[in-house]
Parts: sequence; structure tokens; C-alpha cells
Amino acid sequence: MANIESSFLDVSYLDTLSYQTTIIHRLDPRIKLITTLFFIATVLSFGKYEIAGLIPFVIYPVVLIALGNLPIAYLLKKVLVAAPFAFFVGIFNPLMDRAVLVQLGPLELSGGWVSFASIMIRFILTVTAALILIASTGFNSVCMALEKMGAPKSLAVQLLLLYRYLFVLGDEASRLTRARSLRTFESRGLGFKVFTNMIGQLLLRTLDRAKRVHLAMRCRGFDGEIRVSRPLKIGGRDLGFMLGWSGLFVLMRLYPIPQWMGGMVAELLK
Amino acid sequence: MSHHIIEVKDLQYTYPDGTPALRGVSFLLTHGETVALVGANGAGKSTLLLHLNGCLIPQAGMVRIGDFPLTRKTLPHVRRTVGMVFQDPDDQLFMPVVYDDVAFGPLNLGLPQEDVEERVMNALSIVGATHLKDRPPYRLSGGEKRSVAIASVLSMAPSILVMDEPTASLDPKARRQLIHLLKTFTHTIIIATHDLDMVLDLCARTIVLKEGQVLADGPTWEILQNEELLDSGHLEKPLRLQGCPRCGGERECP
Amino acid sequence: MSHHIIEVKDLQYTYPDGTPALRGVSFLLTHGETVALVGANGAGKSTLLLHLNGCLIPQAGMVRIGDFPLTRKTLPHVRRTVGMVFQDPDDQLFMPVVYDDVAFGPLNLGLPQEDVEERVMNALSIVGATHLKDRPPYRLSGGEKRSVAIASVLSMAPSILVMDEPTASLDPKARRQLIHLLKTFTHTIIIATHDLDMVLDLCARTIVLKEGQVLADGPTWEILQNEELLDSGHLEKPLRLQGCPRCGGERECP
Amino acid sequence: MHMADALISPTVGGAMWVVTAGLTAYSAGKLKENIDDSRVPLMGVLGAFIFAAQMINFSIPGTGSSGHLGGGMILAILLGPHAAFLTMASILTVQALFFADGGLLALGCNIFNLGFFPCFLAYPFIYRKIVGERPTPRRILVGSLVAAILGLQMGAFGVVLETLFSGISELPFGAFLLLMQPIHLAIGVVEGLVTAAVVTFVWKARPEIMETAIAPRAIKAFSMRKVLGGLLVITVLTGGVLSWFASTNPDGLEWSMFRTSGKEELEAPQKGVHALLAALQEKIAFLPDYSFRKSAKEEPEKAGEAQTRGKSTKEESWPAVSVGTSLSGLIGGLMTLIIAGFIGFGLRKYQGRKR
Ligand SMILES: Nc1ncnc2c1ncn2[C@@H]1O[C@H](COP(=O)(O)OP(=O)(O)OP(=O)(O)O)[C@@H](O)[C@H]1O
Ligand SMILES: Nc1ncnc2c1ncn2[C@@H]1O[C@H](COP(=O)(O)OP(=O)(O)OP(=O)(O)O)[C@@H](O)[C@H]1O
Ligand SMILES: [Mg+2]
Ligand SMILES: [Mg+2]
Repeated sequence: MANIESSFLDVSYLDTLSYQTTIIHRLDPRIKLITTLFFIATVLSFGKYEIAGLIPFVIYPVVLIALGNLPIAYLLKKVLVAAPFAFFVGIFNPLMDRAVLVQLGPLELSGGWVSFASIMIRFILTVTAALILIASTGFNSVCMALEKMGAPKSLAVQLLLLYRYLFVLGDEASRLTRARSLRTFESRGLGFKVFTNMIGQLLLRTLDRAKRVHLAMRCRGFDGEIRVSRPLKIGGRDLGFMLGWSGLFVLMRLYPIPQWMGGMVAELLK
Repeated sequence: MSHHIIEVKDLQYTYPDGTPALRGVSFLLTHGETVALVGANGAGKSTLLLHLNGCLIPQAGMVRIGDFPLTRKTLPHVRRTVGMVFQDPDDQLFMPVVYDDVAFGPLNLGLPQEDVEERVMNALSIVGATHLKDRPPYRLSGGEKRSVAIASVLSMAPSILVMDEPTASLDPKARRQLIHLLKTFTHTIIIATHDLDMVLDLCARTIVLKEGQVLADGPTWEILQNEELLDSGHLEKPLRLQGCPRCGGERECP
Repeated sequence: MSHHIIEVKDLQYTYPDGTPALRGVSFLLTHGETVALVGANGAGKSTLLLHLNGCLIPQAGMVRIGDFPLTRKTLPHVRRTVGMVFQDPDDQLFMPVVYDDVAFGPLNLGLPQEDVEERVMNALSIVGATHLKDRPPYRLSGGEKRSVAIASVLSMAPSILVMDEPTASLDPKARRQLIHLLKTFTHTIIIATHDLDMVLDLCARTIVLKEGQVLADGPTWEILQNEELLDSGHLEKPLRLQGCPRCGGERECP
Repeated sequence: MHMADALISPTVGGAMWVVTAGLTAYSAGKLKENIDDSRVPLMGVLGAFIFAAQMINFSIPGTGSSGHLGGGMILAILLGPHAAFLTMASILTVQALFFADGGLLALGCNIFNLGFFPCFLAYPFIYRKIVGERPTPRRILVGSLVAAILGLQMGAFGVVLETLFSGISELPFGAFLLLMQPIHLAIGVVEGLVTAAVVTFVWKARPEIMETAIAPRAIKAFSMRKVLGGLLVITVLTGGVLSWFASTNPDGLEWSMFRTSGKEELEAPQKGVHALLAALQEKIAFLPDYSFRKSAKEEPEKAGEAQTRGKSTKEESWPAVSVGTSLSGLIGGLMTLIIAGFIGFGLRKYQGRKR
């Protein structure tokens, strides 16, 4: 999390994306959550040397991005930013696993490179799916979905409040850093002591705010339980979306579609 | 209707770190009054307001709302009677979208779904914020936040409204709209503020606090003309009663 | 001395989430001017101020402070020239005691110990807060915090002062003291505020922002008399120029 | 140190999901027992605080890099273990969803690594033991430092184990361990120092806050034992069920060959209903058993099978696939991508026109 400030802006931007009203946005959040999880699980269930079989799965993000009117360049950029950990762990594969797995004419590919490529493809697919979920559903709806699906209420409420105050406290923190940077020169005054004072200060204000929020809640009859009246309804279209995609995932998992197509082309070329 | 009455008697409160905030405050508000609570920074205004709806429980002295003295037992009743609008709307709008926030109170009261909906839409239309109902609070402007915060209190149909610095950081027009809105209310209202011109427009009666005690309590017009009193309470004449900045002439009121 | 000049030319800024905050703002401030920046909530005042000391870098257009256009390279120079006082002093006071806080800037400038001490005591005495020097900032009153925040900027000896809503949530007396204090300054000062009466007292010139553009720029007295202009900018006449709330009579100025 | 989706197998991810779901339910239940409704907003707002605090950083002298607050320990100190665990879970969920830190399937692992260890082990058994009932700045410093370091070491070890069991990465256990633990020693020292400094700051500025935070809910050892016991049971159960599941699959080696070579795949269904059903059954249980490759290799017959299929030189070597099939795979992959691109393009056009 190198640049938190820009991450905050990302949150705000993703949030804006979720206010659209495309077909994808209108689907029930639970349906989207389940479909996303199923997608990720299916993608990850492939063997470590699988590449070809993973490729057809691109269709899911592609279709959702297109129908959900989501900015593809932006999503790709976000995926890149998140890549380092998977990359650094994955890059050891070519080093450790040098046995030749694929031979393309004179070109020899070791198993390590194949599995590395596989890791990166998985990475792109899973991360994109998660980002699409949030950009097409909105965080609050995901929380509601979680709660409706049996997550403990306190966790759901937690998430809602965390998200609500993310922006308020994020502003506070960015003003604090701004004030500091205005009075620091040549990076003097960025030391540990000042830092802990600022965090302490921010924490005190946060605790005060939490107290006020609690008072405000109590004033309106809060008794430890948060009630929300927002009925979620799963309609035929939602079911169709979930079943259709899940079916497709299973098919793509079972049958090596690229091999077929490649084979067909090879036949034709002969 | 005695349940719109607020009685405070010799109220004292010291914060856990030892700061004495209230040192014996007494007054009585009757039905339908609109009262201003003014005084210096740190005079104890906010602390006093927190007692009126039971956010703080008196350490000494008594608070009576309607027929009930405020104790832990009568708390639910008191909270239903007294609606509190906080100084920072961000403290009060804690739900993900405006509708949920305004519905929060009624839902906790255990009202049926349709009643909740009616109350929410009603409250939003009073403050003129129906169009905001699906927006998340953190994307609203200062004035919009304030209106929604008021709606979220109105939806509980309180008989008494308590407000802490409602005009702070509003632009002049939003401030004026808020004043007009508050003028239409028939609730018993108590407002803590530094905006003495708003006091002049809204409140017939003013209570001046100083260092946790009541310095004066009487008709706004008299109090806000008494320069000595104002000075001792860290206040000054409302701006509209001050001399013209250009010609320096005092305004004469017939 | 051209280094007290601020020139803003066709400045535009859109927040990363797509909110356009400034859509082409231009003006020129010369040495020693005290200028007010007024406008509705969300008009872009704070965003504009953040450009003047390089907290934000222009997306389009130009900001020039003294002889230097504002770029990443000239940032250290610009920050030394322009001192910014935040709306909420809590954002600005993060050291354990007041003295440390006021000394923070000078120390980071690499000044020798004695100079720092002299600057700190000097800055504190200008705002009349010498007696607070050993107190922790989070235990000060609103007005005291504000004074210390100003001192912590003054100790860096800026030639230009930028202030965002300095009178917000101050009690009337603290507000008056602040106005008197600012009157004694000979700095170039730019103040964003909703307090038009303060503008009347302090600033000869006023810039009205509306939706990220300059709606008007001219002598305060003329602008604050132009009801049509004020209305379109979500403002209203300063309270002291409004009719008397009791007799309703307009003030006539000879 | 977030685990990424791409590096774990569904088996490990699923098992850790189950474990964390159990822990979450347990914590939520505990929280409900101690009804203190001020804790609800406090947790949410403090969760946001951790994010906000991460925006503020400091420069670490001599390294040119900067550090910031991680969160787990400070939450545990301010909220107690159960609430802190839930808050940590929500923080990690937000990170997974918005910042692509980790991923949805890896969320279970991440909550466990970054939530369970600091909240349920490091805090009660290290921090509380060192700091005791009467905190002093020195005790807070030592307690935070030791607890943060050990908590992170455990977390890092968790990452290593989870990666190992997933079998996607080739990193050998020892090397990965040698990579992770020292890095997290450094991170832990920073985290501990920050935690200590901030806690001391709050403790000096507002002692009453720390009292209410620390005093009431010192968790008792016996309840911890229950947690650990429950955890063990869940782990064993899910582990058992899942490994049974996995063992019904063909050997990883075999399967991967099966996948990469299209021909066999094509032929399989042609061998009659019986073969078709068998093939289907293999594939429907789609949890791969690569994660258990090491153990699989120990089974002699399967290893032998592998050797007959490939001209393996050492045990890591894999059968080379003929040029023809890989080429067709490559071509097919490209075609699939192009088709997907066209579909996306067409849909977007269609969407645009509708607007
Ligand atoms: N949580 C707290 N802990 C300790 N002292 C407090 C706390 N809140 C307020 N105080 C102190 O209690 C006194 C009264 O504060 P209060 O907030 O009621 O003043 P106020 O009249 O509302 O001031 P303002 O006009 O600035 O809002 C002040 O001295 C203040 O410093
Ligand atoms: N961090 C941010 N991200 C996105 N939009 C922002 C951000 N800060 C401000 N804005 C938007 O930019 C516009 C200008 O805001 P700005 O804060 O400059 O207004 P202002 O004139 O200072 O208002 P106020 O009088 O309420 O302080 C507003 O529409 C606001 O919603
Ligand atoms: Mg107050
Ligand atoms: Mg502003």
C-alpha cells in the first residue's frame, strides 16, 4: 500500500462507478457476489501448468466490463498496481522449476515459466473479477448481501460504518499530512516522533468522533442492533445470470475450448 | 401539554479528566418556546445540551423532560421526546444512504414498514431534501448535510428540538434558508450558537452561559442590547445592531 | 517587492473522482493587499487556496508566487513564502506542546537554536499567546487554538498569509480579537470565508467564486452592495448592512 | 504480506474461509454477550482510523523508505480481542475489494494471518502478560514490541504454510521462510514501536480512555482454550474432508498432462459411456490435488506412472508435450482472446447505442 492517498481516491472513484444503472448494476448483489466467488474458485481450480484452459474465462470480465460500462483502462491499471506480491512470489517458479515442459520448435519453455504465466493469468482474472464486483455493485450493497447471506450482523455493520467514516477520517488525515508537509523542508520533520504525535492526535479525534457518533445513534433509539429496511429481491433475470455464468464456467472448466479451436484451425491448415 | 417542558435544576457536570463544565445551571422552558443558548467557547453549551436528551446523566442536580425526571429508566421516553441535531452532521449521518439514515430512528422505534416510509418521506420533504434520498451522506454539501441531519431527527417526531450550532460553516444563503425552515417549526426549540443575528431572528428568549453557570436569562432583545452583560459573556451585539462599518453611525431604533 | 505577488491564470482543477472544482480562475494580488474569497458552499474556495501554496499542483493554467511559477521545483520556495492557516486548527497542531508546534517550521528550515527561540516567542507574542507556550494544544479553547495555529505559521516568516474560514466556530469576542489581530498585519492576506461582516472590516477587495469560476472581483464595498450579484453567488448583504430586525428600517449610509 | 488469490489453491482458500468464518461467528457471539453498544460505532470508526492512519507515514532514517501503522495490535489494545478481530476482518475485506490487496478467496487466509495471530495470540498471551494491570510507558513499549514482532512472525509463517500447501508457487519451504521471516521482523519492530508510541500518547493524554479500553474485558485463559480447541476441530474436519475430496482426483501430474494435451481430452469422450462418466466424475470434483503433490509423490505407483509417461531426469521434471498440441493450444488461446475482445466491443457498442 505505497500510496494510500491515491488509494482513497480510488475508493471514491470505484464508488462513483457503482452508481450507474446498467443491466449489471441492477442485478441483485447476492447474485453477483456468488457468481464472482464461483468464478474465482473455478479459475483457481485449474492445475498449476494450465494456461490455455484459463483463457476462455476472460469472457466473464470482458462481458461485465462492456455491459456494466466500466472503464477498462482504469481497471487494468489497478490490477497492475496490485501485481507485485503475486509477481515476486511467482517469479521464483522459473528459477526453481527448470524442467522443460513445452517445446515450441527450437523454443523450450520450462515448467516454471509456464506456471509463472499461469499465476499471472489467474491473478489478472481474480483481481479483475473482484474489482468488477465492487464497481458494479457498490460497497454498501455488498455488505447488505453479506449480511443477508448469513455473515454475522456485527461484521456487516462494521463494514458499513468503516466505509462511511473512511472518507471523513481520510480527509482528516490528509489535512494533517498536508499541514505537516507545509512546514517541513528537505524532508526534515518527517521523523518518527512527529509521526507518532500525529497518529496519536488523529486517534484522539477518532475516539471523540466515535463517541459522538455513538451518542447520535443512541439519541435515535439505537440499542445495539442496526436495522435497515431495504428489501433485496432475486428475480428471474438474476437467477438466469447466476446459472448461465456458472454453467459456462463449469463447461469451460471441463472442456478445453482453445484446444478444440486450435485443433480445428490446425485441421483446416492441413 | 406538560411533556414539552424542560426543567433543569442546579445541574452540575465535571468531565472525567476533571474539567468542570457545568457548575449549577437552572432554567425552565415551556411549550413552544424557541430559546437561544449563547456564551463563550467552552462555556458549557454543548455539555448542557447533551444532558437534555440523556446523552449525559446528571452528576448532581436534575433534568426533567415533560413529566419525567431524567434517569436511566426514563431514557427511552426522553429520547423519543427530545430530538438532537449535532454540530457536525458527519457525526449524525452514519448510515450508507440518506434514506437509511432518516429511517434509522423510526425503525428503532419498531414502526411498521409503511409508517417508516411515510415518516421518512415526510421528514425529507419538510427540509426540502426528498431528491437526496438515495445519495450517500459523504457526497452532500454542507447545507444539504445539515438539512438531512435535521430530517433524520424530525422523522422521530420529537416534541422538542435541540440544536448545537446549526449555522456553523454554512454559506449565507444556506444559513438564511435554515433560519426560514426553523421559523416554520412549532416545536419547542433550544439552540446553542454563536450566531447572535440568527438568535435575533428566531428566539424570543436567550440564556447566556458563562463558565458553566447561567449569567443571564431573559428576552433576547433586552439581553442583546445590554453591552456590559454581553461583554462579560464574551459576546458582542448582533452585527445588525452594530454601527455601520462605513459611516460609523449607530443604528437608532425607534 | 514582487515576491509578495500572487498571480493565478486560467486555473483549472478536477478532483480525481471527476468533480470539477475550478474551471478557469484568474486574478492578480499585489503586495500588501488583503483580499476576501467568498462564495457558496462547494464553490471551490478551499480548492483554490490549496493551489496557492502548492498543496495542489495546477492541472491546467498557472499559479505564480512572486517571481516563480508554481511547479514541483519551486515548491520549497513557495512554501516558505506562503503560510497557510487551516480551517480546523486541530489539523495543524500536532506537536505535544504549543512551543514545539510553533518551533516546528523554523526547526525544519534548519535555523540555529537561538533564532528559532526568538521566532517562536515573537510569533506567540504577536497573537498574544505567550502564556500558552507549555500547554498541550488539544487542551486549548477554540479561540486559543486558532491563535496558536496562526503563530505556528507566522514563525516561518511568510510574506503571504492564506486563511481558510478563520472565524468559523469562534465566539463573538474571539472573532473580534482575531479581526483586530489580522488588521495589524502588513502581509499580503487572502481569506476564504462566509463571514461577510469580517470581510467588510478587513478586506478592501473581494473575489466572488461561483461553481469554480470568478463571478466578480472588485472593491468589497461595491460587491457587497450589489444584491443581484450576491444572490447569484449564494450570498447576502453583510448583516450590518441589512435592515434592522426590529423596526425593519433599511440603513441609509450617507 | 497479503496472500494473493493467484497463489492459493481452492482447497487452502476454502479451508481458511471456513476457519475464519468460524472465528468471526465466535467473535460476533462474544461481542453480543458483552452488550456494550458503544463498541459498535467505535469499531467501525477505528477501522476507518487504521486506513486514515496509514496515509500518514514517517521516513525511516538511513533507508530512504517510509513506514506506517499496520493496525492489528493497536486495535486489540483499544478494543479487546473479539472486537479487534472483527474490525481487522472488515479492514481486510475493504482492502481486498477496493485495493485488490489479496483477493476474495485469499481473504480467509489474510484475516487469519493478520487478525487471528495478533488479536487472539499476541495480545492476550504476550501483550497483556507483559503490561499487566498497571501499565507504564516502559511496559507498554516492551509489550507492544514483543507482541507485534511475534504476531507478525506468526502471520508470516502462516503465509508461508498456506503458500506451501497450495503448491502453486515453486518456492521451497526453507527459502520462502528465510525470505519472509526477516522482512517481517523489520516490519514488526516498526509496528511495535509505533503501537507503543501511540498507546503511550493516548494513555498520557486521556488515561480514562485506556482504562475503559483495557480494564473490563480481560479475556480469560479458559475461553482461549475453547477457541483454540474449536479451531483445531474445524481445521482437522475441513482438512480431512477436503483431502478426501482431493484424493479421489487423479494424480496431479497425470491431470496436468491431460489438460495440456488436447488430443487425449478429445478422445476421452469417444471411448463410450463408461469412459465418459469416469472422465466427468474426475472433472466435476474440481478441487485439484496439486497442493498435496509432495505427498502424492511419495506414493510409489503414481510416481512410477509419472516416470513412464515423461522422460524425467529429476523429480521436478515434467513430460514434454509435442509441438503440435501446444501450438494448437496457443492458437486456440489467441483466438479465444480475440473472440472475447469482439464480444466485449460489440456489447459496449450496443450499450452505447441504447443510451
Ligand atoms: N470530552 C471532554 N473531556 C474533557 N473536557 C471536556 C470535554 N468536552 C468538553 N470539555 C470541556 O468542558 C468545557 C465545556 O465545553 P463545551 O463543549 O460544553 O463548551 P461549548 O460552550 O459548547 O463551547 P463551544 O462554543 O466552543 O462549542 C470546556 O472547558 C471544554 O474544554
Ligand atoms: N477531496 C475531494 N474529492 C472530490 N471532490 C471534492 C474534494 N474536495 C472537494 N471536492 C468538491 O469540489 C468542489 C469544491 O470544493 P471546495 O471544498 O473547494 O469548496 P468550498 O468553496 O471551500 O466550500 P465550503 O464553503 O463548504 O468550504 C465541491 O463540489 C466539493 O464537493
Ligand atoms: Mg459546543
Ligand atoms: Mg472550504
